[in-house]
Amino acid sequence: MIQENLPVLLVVTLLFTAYLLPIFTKRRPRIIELLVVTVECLILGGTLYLAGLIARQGRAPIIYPAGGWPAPWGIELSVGSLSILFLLMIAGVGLPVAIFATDGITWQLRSRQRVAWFFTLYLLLAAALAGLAVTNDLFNVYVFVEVATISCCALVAAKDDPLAIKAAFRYLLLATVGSGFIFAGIGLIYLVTGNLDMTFAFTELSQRAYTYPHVVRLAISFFVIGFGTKAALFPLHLWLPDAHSAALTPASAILSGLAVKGYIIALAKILYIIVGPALLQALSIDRILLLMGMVAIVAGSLLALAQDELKRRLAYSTVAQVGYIFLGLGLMNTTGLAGALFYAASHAIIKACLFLAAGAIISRTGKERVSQMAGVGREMPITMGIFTICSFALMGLPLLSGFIGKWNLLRGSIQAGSFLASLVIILGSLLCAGYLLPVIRTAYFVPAGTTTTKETSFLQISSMLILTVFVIVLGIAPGPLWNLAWQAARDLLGG
Amino acid sequence: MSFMLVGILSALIGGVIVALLPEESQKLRRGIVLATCLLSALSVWQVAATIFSKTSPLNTLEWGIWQFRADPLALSYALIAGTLWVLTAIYSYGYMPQDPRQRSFYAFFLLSMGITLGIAFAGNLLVLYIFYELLTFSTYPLVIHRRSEEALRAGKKYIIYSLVGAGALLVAIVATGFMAGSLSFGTGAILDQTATSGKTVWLLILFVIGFGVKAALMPLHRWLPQAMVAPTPVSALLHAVAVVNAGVFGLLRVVYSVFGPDLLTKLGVRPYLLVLASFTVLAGSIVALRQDVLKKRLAYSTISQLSYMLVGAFTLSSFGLSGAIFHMLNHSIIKITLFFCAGAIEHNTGKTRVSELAGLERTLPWTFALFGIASLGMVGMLPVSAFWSKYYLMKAGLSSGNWPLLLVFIISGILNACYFFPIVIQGFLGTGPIRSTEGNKETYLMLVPCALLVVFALVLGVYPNLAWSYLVDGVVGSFF
Amino acid sequence: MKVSLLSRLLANYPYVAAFILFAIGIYGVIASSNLLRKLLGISIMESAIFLMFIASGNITGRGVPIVDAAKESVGYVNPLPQALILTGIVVGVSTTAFALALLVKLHKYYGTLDARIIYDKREADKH
Amino acid sequence: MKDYILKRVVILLLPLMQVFGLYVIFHGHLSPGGGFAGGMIVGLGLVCYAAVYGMEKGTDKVPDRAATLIESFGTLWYGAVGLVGVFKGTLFLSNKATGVPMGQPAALLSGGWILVITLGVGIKVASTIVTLFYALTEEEES
Repeated sequence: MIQENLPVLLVVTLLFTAYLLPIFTKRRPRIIELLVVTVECLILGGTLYLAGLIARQGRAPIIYPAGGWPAPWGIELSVGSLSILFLLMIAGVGLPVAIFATDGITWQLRSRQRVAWFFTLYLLLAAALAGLAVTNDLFNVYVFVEVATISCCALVAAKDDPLAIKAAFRYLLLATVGSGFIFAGIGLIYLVTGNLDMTFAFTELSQRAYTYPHVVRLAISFFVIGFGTKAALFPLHLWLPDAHSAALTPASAILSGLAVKGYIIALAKILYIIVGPALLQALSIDRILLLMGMVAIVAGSLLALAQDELKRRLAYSTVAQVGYIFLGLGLMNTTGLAGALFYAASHAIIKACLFLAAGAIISRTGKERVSQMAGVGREMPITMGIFTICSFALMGLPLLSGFIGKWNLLRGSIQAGSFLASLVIILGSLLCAGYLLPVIRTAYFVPAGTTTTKETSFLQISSMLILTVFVIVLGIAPGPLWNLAWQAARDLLGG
Repeated sequence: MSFMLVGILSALIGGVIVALLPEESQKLRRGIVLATCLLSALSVWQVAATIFSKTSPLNTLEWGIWQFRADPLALSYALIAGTLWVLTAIYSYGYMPQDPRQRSFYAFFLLSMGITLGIAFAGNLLVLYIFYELLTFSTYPLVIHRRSEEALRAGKKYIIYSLVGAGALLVAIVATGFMAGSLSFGTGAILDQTATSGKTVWLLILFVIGFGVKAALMPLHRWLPQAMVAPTPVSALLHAVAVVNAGVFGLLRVVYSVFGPDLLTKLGVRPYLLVLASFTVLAGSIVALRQDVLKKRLAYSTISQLSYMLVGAFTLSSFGLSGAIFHMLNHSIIKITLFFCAGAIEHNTGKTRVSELAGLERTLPWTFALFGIASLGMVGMLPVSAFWSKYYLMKAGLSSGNWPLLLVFIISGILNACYFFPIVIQGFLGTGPIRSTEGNKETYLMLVPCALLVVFALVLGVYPNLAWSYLVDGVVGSFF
Repeated sequence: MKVSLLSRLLANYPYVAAFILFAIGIYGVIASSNLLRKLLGISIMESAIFLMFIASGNITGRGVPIVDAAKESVGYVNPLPQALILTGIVVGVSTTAFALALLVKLHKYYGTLDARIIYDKREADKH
Repeated sequence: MKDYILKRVVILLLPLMQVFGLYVIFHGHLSPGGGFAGGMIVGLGLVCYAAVYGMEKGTDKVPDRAATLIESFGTLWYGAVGLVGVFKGTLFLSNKATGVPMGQPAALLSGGWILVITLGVGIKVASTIVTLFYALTEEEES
């Protein structure tokens, strides 16, 4: 009973709990927090079970017709390797961040009622992202994208100060324009194919695309602009630094780590499942993605270098790292695409952990700027150690998860014959070292006066440690997750 | 469990243990450091014993991508590094006792040892890269150990150069994997011997940039003189032995295990490589002449001497390779002695400049005597061992038809004499303003390692076969 | 050619209208510094897309998609776009409502809805 | 607000609006309209009342917290109906397969779970409109 319905139950459980929380507004926040953590654990367990199920079925995707109506009449869910990969990201990052949030969020939000709302939004976001992972229906994608967008903006606005509200509004404005583009793109695809189910749209589109090449091109560019805005692809990233640096720490972590990836996964689904690799290459969309990715890597890293505020620096770093994923989407070979997917997963973990560590440092020591970091290595040894490991991972040092992604992106770019792309990947790593190493250097090696230990609480440390363990384990034994990413890339490329 | 892993892991674990000990427990820390160094070094000797006793010519270990390989080339580097690390540990006990940050120093000291052995025993390019990259980060805290503005600036430069090199290396390795389908070192070269396209040349350029940074190949050398702000044991070990030799070792691997002499000959790149290395030999010596700070003079001398080995390697002949390997050994022994002496002078008198050394022989007689003998060696005079390696390098130049190389070595030798002898002459005969009456201030802890090394260099000079018949012949035998 | 282009535009008038509306909306978002007007621009943009989507379901000469024996012969227009647009409108409403709530907050903090003045005030706060 | 005409008109229109809203909700499976449209009408009726008679009277009739709880309840209702399919051993949101009586076509009680689900949507939308209105006006006043 549960097993057959697991794909939909994952989403429904999250949604259900999200709407259950407002009932507890008058109770102690501890109940809400316990509920959220339990649900996140359930989701993790369910995803792992589903992963096992698919592996046993020879990795064929599970098709789930909602309400018993098969596609193209009904809405269809399809859980393949890509969905599992993204669901694992949601659960694997969502759980530690939720644990982190349970500690101190009441104090930061200043009221019990708002704690319930905060976690409602948190779970809504998770539900929307999970929905994006499993759905096989274009219109469903739109709905989930919208739910995710509104929850993201509201999470930013949850920290009720002028900066956050301004950032949230700016985010909402640009994201809504982005949604407009996505919706228009879906409309155009529907006009051409008469289908909203991705699989059916693909069959129709592959026949009709050459009759309406301009419409298809328009639709694809609408999708790239729309999802690019939401995923902060370089010239469209303007909202991100404000929003991600102004939000509460757990919100920043989840936004930078997961939300951005959700849109990219959705774009990947649309581009690869509906449009298909052959058509992408025929319309040279892949070149454009590659180019935009490279520009994003360089520009995002350079902008990050110029920031002195720690959280802004991390936010701009996300812009650069998103570039890597887009670059991978444009390589059009299995290694590169799998590398990009693995990179997305590892970046989700790393960036979430970096934001958590940065937030802990800022809230404990009050030091918001990189130039003020002197002595933090002594004040908060564990947090700073975690920050260091994750920074190294983001730079792509071997034995940490970031390296596996970069390594395979490099392999993919060389396989695709793009020497420039491989140079940009390396340049991005170097620039990443350029903006993260000074933080570590200042924290550890620049002499500071007398320092006292201000280490953060046990719960926060343990949540960050979970993420750090993921980073290290994935770096040393990437096997299972890499196989999943490889299979997902194979599915997308139709190999 | 292989002794290779014992050597690597014991140093790494020792480093972690030292990092966890509190700053105050100095005696315990010293004990652990010496014990782990010895254990690691002995494991390396054990591996060497099995390989050179011909019972098993090759020792490999494999676990997924983690391939390790002890062939003669690997051992030549591992033996040098492992043995000298023990001596440096002893030396540092005399040099460091007043230092306020010994915990961090010794922790990274041991970690670097394990990582260096990892580079030596790496069985494929990926493992080599991993340890090569880790070496940068484990030695960085040692370079900036003094935490002064100058040290931090030097450290920044070191990191930037190393990371750029590592980036180039990573691209090169990925491209190699794509072109050859394998990254493992074997008996032959990795790359297809017929792949003589422009891409292969680009690949070589990337490799040379990648390892050339650590081998201080000009114009990638600028970090090395600046990194001399580090405490002397660090300078001695890392910037005369481990780090720079890692670059040379990497290039040897590239030339003989990745490309292979045949492919390089076919590509026609040998003249360019030789010109690059010869230029560094001469330019390094010339710049060294102008340095007044003793350690910087030694640093430029190192840059020059490292390229001796590269010249040898790039001649692609068996004489060249044997000269390069033997020079790696001799240079390490002699240069570390010179650094130890410079450190002793600085530690005991506070003098860092050549112009201030006049008459110091009276305070530090043994130190200067040892420095003098080592200088002779560096210039290439009998009975110090470096004579033989230079002899073979010249022979390689002649036999491969590159007679200008002979000229390069001779000029460089004269330049070596020009910048080393004045130091010794100053020390013994100079009548500087200071005539210390305090008598001998030398400590055994710093003197004994130097003396041991000098004795070893002399023994090798008289009986070069001691190392030659095992080490050098082994390496040459495995590639030609 | 000119005539045929015009006639093609006329034949597809809902789409032309949709594109004009879309452009007006984008213009509103970009040109005005008043945040409320930007929001209105976005709403107009959304309406443009709704119009385009709904128009795509229309088939000239067919009836309302309610099962009715009398209309069996002429057939029905495509009801799916209408159903989808209903969802789209819901989403639009929620976005607008949320944006309005944020605007109220912004007005509370800054006393204005002009983006430029808000920016100036923020810069002034920083220094 | 002291506008007498407005108050009279609203009090006259309010019952009509509510009944019409309910009508639209209950006939969602038979004719144009449904949960969203009907819920909107019901909700706007309440908003009209609160707008004309003042927030205090409005919150007397429908307190803020009640509206919030009803809003959650509407969504949970929808989810619960969807889960009936799961518990009956069929798929999520299954209708006929759960064994619900389907009724005569074109009768009010037909279409299985559709009517029930529409009701949930109506409740949710109506209460959302009310909470939105409260949220916006509350912020303005404080």
